[in-house]
Amino acid sequence: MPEQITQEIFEHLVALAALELNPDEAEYLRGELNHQLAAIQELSAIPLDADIPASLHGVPFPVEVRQGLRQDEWQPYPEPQTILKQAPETSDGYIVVPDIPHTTLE
Amino acid sequence: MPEQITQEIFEHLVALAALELNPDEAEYLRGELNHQLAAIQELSAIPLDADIPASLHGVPFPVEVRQGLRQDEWQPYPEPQTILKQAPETSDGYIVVPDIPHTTLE
Amino acid sequence: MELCDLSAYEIAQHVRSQKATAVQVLESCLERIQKVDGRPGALDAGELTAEDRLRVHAFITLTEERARAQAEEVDRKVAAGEDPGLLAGVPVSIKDIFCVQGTPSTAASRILANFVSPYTATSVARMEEQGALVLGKVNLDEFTYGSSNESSAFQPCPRNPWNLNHVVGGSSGGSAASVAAGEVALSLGTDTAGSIRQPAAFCGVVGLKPTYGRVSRYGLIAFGSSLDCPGPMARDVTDAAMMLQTIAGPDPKDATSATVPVPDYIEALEEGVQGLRIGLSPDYFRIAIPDARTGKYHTEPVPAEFEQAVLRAAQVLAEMGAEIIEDVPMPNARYGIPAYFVISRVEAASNLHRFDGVKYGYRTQRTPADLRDLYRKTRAEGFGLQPKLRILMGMYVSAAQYSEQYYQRALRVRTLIRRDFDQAFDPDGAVYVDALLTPTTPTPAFPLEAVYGDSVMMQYADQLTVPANHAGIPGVSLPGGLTAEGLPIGIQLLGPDFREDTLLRIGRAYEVATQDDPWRQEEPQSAHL
Amino acid sequence: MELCDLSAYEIAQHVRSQKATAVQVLESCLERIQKVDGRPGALDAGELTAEDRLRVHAFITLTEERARAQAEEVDRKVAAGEDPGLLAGVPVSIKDIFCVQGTPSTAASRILANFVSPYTATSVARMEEQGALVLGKVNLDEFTYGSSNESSAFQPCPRNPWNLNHVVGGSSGGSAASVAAGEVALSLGTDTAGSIRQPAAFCGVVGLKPTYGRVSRYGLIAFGSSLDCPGPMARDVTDAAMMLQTIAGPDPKDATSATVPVPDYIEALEEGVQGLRIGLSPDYFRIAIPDARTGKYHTEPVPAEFEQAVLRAAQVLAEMGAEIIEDVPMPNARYGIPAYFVISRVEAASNLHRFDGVKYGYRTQRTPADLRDLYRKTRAEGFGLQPKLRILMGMYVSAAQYSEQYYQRALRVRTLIRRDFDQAFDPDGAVYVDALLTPTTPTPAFPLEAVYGDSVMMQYADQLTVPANHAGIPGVSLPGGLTAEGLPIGIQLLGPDFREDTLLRIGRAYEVATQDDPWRQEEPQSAHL
Repeated sequence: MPEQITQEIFEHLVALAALELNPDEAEYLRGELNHQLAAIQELSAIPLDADIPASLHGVPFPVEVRQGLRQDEWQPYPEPQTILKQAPETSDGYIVVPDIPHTTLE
Repeated sequence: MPEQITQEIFEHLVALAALELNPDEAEYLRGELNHQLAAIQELSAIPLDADIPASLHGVPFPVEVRQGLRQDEWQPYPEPQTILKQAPETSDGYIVVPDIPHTTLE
Repeated sequence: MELCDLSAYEIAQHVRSQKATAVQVLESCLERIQKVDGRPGALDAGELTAEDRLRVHAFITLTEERARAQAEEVDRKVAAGEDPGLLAGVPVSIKDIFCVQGTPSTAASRILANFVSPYTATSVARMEEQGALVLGKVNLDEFTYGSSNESSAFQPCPRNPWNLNHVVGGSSGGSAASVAAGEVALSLGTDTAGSIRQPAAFCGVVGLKPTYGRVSRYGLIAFGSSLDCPGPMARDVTDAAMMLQTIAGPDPKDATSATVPVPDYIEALEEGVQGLRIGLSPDYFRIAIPDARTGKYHTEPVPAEFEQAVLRAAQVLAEMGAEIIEDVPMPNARYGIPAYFVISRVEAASNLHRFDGVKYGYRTQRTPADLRDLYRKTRAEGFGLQPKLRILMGMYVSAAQYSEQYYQRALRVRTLIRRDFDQAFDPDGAVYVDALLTPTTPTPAFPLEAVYGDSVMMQYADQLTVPANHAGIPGVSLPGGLTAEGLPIGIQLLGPDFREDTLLRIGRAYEVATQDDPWRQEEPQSAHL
Repeated sequence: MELCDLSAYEIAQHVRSQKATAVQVLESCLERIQKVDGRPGALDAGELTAEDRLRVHAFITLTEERARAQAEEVDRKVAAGEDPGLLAGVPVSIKDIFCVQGTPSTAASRILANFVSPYTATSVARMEEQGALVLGKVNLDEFTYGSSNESSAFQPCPRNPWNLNHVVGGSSGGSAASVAAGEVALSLGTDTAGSIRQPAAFCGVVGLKPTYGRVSRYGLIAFGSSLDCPGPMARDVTDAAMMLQTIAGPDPKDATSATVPVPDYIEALEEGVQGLRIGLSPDYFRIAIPDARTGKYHTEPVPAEFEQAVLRAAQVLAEMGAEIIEDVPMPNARYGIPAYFVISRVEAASNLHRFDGVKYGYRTQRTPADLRDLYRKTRAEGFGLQPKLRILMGMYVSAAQYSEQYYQRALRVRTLIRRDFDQAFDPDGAVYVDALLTPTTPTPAFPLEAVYGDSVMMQYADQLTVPANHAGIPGVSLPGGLTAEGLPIGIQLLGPDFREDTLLRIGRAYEVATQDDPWRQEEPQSAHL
């Protein structure tokens, strides 16, 4: 079974995933990814008629058992501080983050 | 590593040892015997000068630390019944066994 | 027998009839926890000690004060002649993937270790409204990603009450362990591929995965949004029914919760199985296992002890009047794991993008160069290996150039898996059954460390449970015996959408018929501590 | 701390000064046994239960009445102002390979299961004369043939008090476990290839193999008559010294017991190590392991944790004034196991011929054709696999046509092994040392079932201990730390003939210097039951 996830693809994935990995983690994870891809090769061998649709979930969800969407209404939250105080860093009710990478328009 | 203890040698050993083995036991024991013989092949490779004697035990046992042998004297045992009653079968103070294989002399 | 060993049904009766107070029940449970649970799961817990190896370690957070206030309120209501609720005085634990206001809600991950939820999950709120005492949050695989609880960032991880050297299963492992060890009568778990049923089987308790949409997911930290189901774990079927009664039904806060009416599960329990058609499928008596490196599959029968436990259950049910239908074809069941490897990872990767060190949870202590670097460092430090693996896998199989080959294809395979059930449960179909009877798992609880690290073999622990998640149908795992080594065997019932009542009724009949079986008299190892 | 956790030295002081009665000590021990020991080893014991896996199972036979009568006699003597003896009120266990009058003396074999000894071994009698309370007979490998206790015909076999899922070592495994778990203060073991020192190391206690001839073998059921040594197992060096003091010295009933005077071991204990020369040998920091099938050897270093424990001990002793001599050559140590495979099997086969179903012990219940058939059937049913294996091997390697190649050669290799020690301990030699300091074992206690069945690998557990048996010299294993997993590490001291006093003195100095080490504060897992 050839490796499907090469070092190059792997590094690209890690960047997209917003992760940083140490070498041990990277080796284990790339190994397991290839291992898992080997295990799912079976999918491509399953005979699928062209008319088999995709199921986003298993249970049919007809309109009669749906609640319908709520009205898009503003509701006050009684204690915004309990939410805000979960943030690692705040200032005057604003959440603080480091510089956002940006390009200044000429 | 060839098997040193063949089925034939093994059966001879079992008879000498006054044992009977079921097939599972026999297979395990013959396997382990060959395994152990492989592990002791090293002995034959140990360089041994001709003047190296055999040691029947490790500690020298010079006459000055020996007790000497006891006198060969008859001593009465106070409760011979406690010994005799360990025997699986007795009769009138004699230990009973099945027929002893024998050849009647002409 | 101590109060904590009574069933939820008995406890509620005792409390309501003032044979015991809710506070006494609470004290009994706290004493049991004190005796068998050992130190709670924690970050950076150091080496396992000799004592650690002899404890169950179900809990991450004990919420004794919350439970005590509730117990006093229940006792007050009883004294005042008010209705104390269906679960009056019943001690419960909550898998730490649910938010409970004012308590740490960690998902067993470093990235949420400091998160104190500002709101309560609907299912927890409903239990508390009915008088349940929430004793605390119990351990799980990190973000539910595992089948053994070993991946939790909070160590020591739970140990199986039946053999403290074996895993509890997962991901609802702390739930199963806390119920099996008599620390609580009920626990709220979640099932995405078998995460309620597999640990229930491993720990010898009842675990019910409801139909998708039967129980609100509001307040559940999401893993696979199209698969996740909250559900009850209990020591018997009646207790599971009582708990489902409490948590089932539509919730305005979860648009995917269905408005299907909730029947009276308890009333239906004793109706027996006369006339029910119960199916056995050869496709659930064998498992396909991939070779570690080539990906080639070989097929193995489930262990003889497991097959015998299921066949014995079938015989017992037949003697009670059920009709046993053999050879129900479920040819697509074996695709459950490969399809799950794709679908669940895509959903997991999507759900995990929200954890970034900005709004809540862990933030790196190193100084980041910029916001993107903050994300990377925070996620690198905050996530364990299993979330990282799922993020990477999910991104790969849903990438534009691979999506057709993997994700789209897996969703179509899901349709095949669903069709197997639709055909089996179709009253006008060739083989109509009311329920399928199967083993829950292909093995008993494995020894700790025996499988951990091999993400493929770990996933295969879910092979017999995951089809129900793809299909959305309900399933229940029941204790079905003990192996020669004394480890629990689980048997599973699968049924049509929203027919949890049928499964519970069959389960109850099986319980009644086997109540004198010698294995039912055995106690878990934790009872000997 | 309970009475049963006190040292033998403290107990004897308490009893003599009437701070506690011997009966109180006995009660404390019985309570501990009740709590941690579980069901005693028995024939045909059935499957292990969940509870069994949480118990130590050191004992085969409890002799509570014998111990109670003795305790009352000790208390009477104390009250009457008579000398109650050196071991007044000290609870002891006896490896069930010693005969004790009126008690089952089984050798952990079916073939002796019903044997009630009509006489008492000299070492046991000497301990009782000094006021010891014999609480019972403890488990071992069948006829002492093993290094794990798993081969006992009396199951459940003992489980390691430090980790109940690991072996106790062997063959004096019940002895080590009973001392480590605080069931008794002292135990009488035997050492043929390491059978005192290896389980002592595995269970974190002190185990002393005396010089061959130092302690009478009268009443010991023989294994390897040129190798067997009875000796003490204890929780500290002082206790081991007290016990050796009691049992050492010539015995008219054992012609091989030497008339060398017995020094005052206790007095010498606190003399320190100033000026002593203590050797380290590279040949004891590596082990040779044969490939399972080819017999080819490869050499491996002992685990780093073991090397570090020994080097730390050397450093501690150097700081106390000992001189550490590195690179003591012991080139023939590695031949210890192959030579032992031959010598011990020849002696074992010879010693086992007496068990025949005629005079005592088991006799087949089947009807034999004749006397020879009685022997065969009795031995086939009465012996377990390990005795059978040793009989067959012993007969093979001593057969006329192979004897030169195997047995005679092994006896000459033994001479080489002895010469290594003679040279190391020669005051006029190139490297003169008073003692060698080594690891006791090449691994910590292995998990139950991990090695059992592989008779070669099991034998290699004795690689670092067996040279002393070939040479006849004394050796002691001391607790020297815990692995990261919490399993005990043993360090070994080897010395010249009859210089147990030197070994005990070094051991005591090491104890004093390390008494505040964190690992010394750890309790075994059994303390948490």
